[in-house]
Amino acid sequence: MIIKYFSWIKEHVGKSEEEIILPNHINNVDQLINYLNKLDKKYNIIFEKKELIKIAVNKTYSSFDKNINNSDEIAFFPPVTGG
Amino acid sequence: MIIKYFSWIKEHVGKSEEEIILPNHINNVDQLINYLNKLDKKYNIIFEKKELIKIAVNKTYSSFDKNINNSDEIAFFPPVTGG
Amino acid sequence: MTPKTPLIKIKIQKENFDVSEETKVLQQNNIGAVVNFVGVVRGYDEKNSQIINSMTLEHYPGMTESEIEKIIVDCYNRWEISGVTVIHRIGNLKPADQIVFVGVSSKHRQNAFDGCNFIMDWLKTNAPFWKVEENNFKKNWVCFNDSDKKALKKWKK
Amino acid sequence: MTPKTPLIKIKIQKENFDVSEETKVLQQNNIGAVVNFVGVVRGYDEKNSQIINSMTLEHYPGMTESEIEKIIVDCYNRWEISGVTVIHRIGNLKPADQIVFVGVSSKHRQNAFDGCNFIMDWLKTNAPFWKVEENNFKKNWVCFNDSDKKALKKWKK
Repeated sequence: MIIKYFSWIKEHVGKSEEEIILPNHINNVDQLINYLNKLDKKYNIIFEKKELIKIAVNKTYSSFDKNINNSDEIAFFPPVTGG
Repeated sequence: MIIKYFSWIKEHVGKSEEEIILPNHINNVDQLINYLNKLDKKYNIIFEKKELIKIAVNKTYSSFDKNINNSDEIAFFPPVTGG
Repeated sequence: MTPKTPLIKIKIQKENFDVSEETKVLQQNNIGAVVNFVGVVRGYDEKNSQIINSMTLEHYPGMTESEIEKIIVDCYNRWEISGVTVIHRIGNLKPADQIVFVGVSSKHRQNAFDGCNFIMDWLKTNAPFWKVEENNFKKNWVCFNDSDKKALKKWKK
Repeated sequence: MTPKTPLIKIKIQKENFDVSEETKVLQQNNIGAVVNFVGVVRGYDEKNSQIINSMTLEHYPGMTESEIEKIIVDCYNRWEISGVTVIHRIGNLKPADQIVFVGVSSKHRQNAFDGCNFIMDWLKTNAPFWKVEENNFKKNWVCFNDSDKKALKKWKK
């Protein structure tokens, strides 16, 4: 699974993209976030206030309960500020 | 008094502008129209349906009861179609 | 940061205009948003199902400029805007020619949208221009469009 | 006379754009009205009272284009319009640089105004771009603007 990060989230994680092998017991975005939180504490500050985070699964806005699998591309980013 | 005509009104009158000496007893636009109607029947078709005519006195939209004098510039034209 | 003396430019001209150049004039104050309206001569009169070869625009010099200025002042009184440009062409124009430019700049994009929309609606109904459309067979003075009068209703306070 | 296949142009690019050229593209169908929005980089952050020397824009390639396309399709479903162009710049930009262009053409000017306004509002809230503002002392990721979210309310059906 490819995970992408943008804006200040990218700076906190220290990279714009990483690839992980999604464990079998992880079925949705919420579970992925819990998994990452346990993996490394650098993720904690990002997911501390989940309401400030936007999620895309395969380049489409998604919710925290969205089902995912290892072939999906997940992105975490703050609210957008274009235009 | 200078009287200006625009668009199809100009074509009916046969000129874009004319100068007249305003008789003393004529005090407003309505009276001017009556005066012109008697002067020459070419004006009749223009003023037949007054509601289709717009008036400007000294380059400002005005009503039929607007007071006028010989030093004013009057214009008669159809509704505008710019833009 | 909006200047107290707004940028106002009003031009009635035969010449074409350059939308990029006019946009730059409106960006002079480093203002965030510019909204432009550009009107183009159509090649077909749908109401009368007729091809248009060309059109000629006449106006009332002096009154045109003062009416447009009144509209712009009204616009400034309604919204916080920093610049307005109105360019209207006169004379003979062909289909696809640009005919009118209205540009409004503001810190706030909604003000720029509203101001530009407002000026266009009032320009259509108040600025003394008249169009005659020409094809091979006849010329036809364009009639007042009732939908333009209805468009004004949205600006009633 | 509106073509069934509308003109859609979406560009995410580092290069500047030319408003005149883009207006011409939107006039291709001899359509009567074109409304353009041009966003410009400001030189001052009023909220934090800070000078801005430059800003850098990043985006999510692939998602950006598909989100903008969704917005444009929604726009076509709401109004009779004949062409839409969206150009958004990325990379490093300086104050007074053009940052975004949204142009909409239509037979009816109100549709062009509404369509352009609608696309800008949704672009601000849905297209995955992020800005970081830089001056001599620090860099500052721009926060989501609550007024942009409020702006969407006017499009609720």
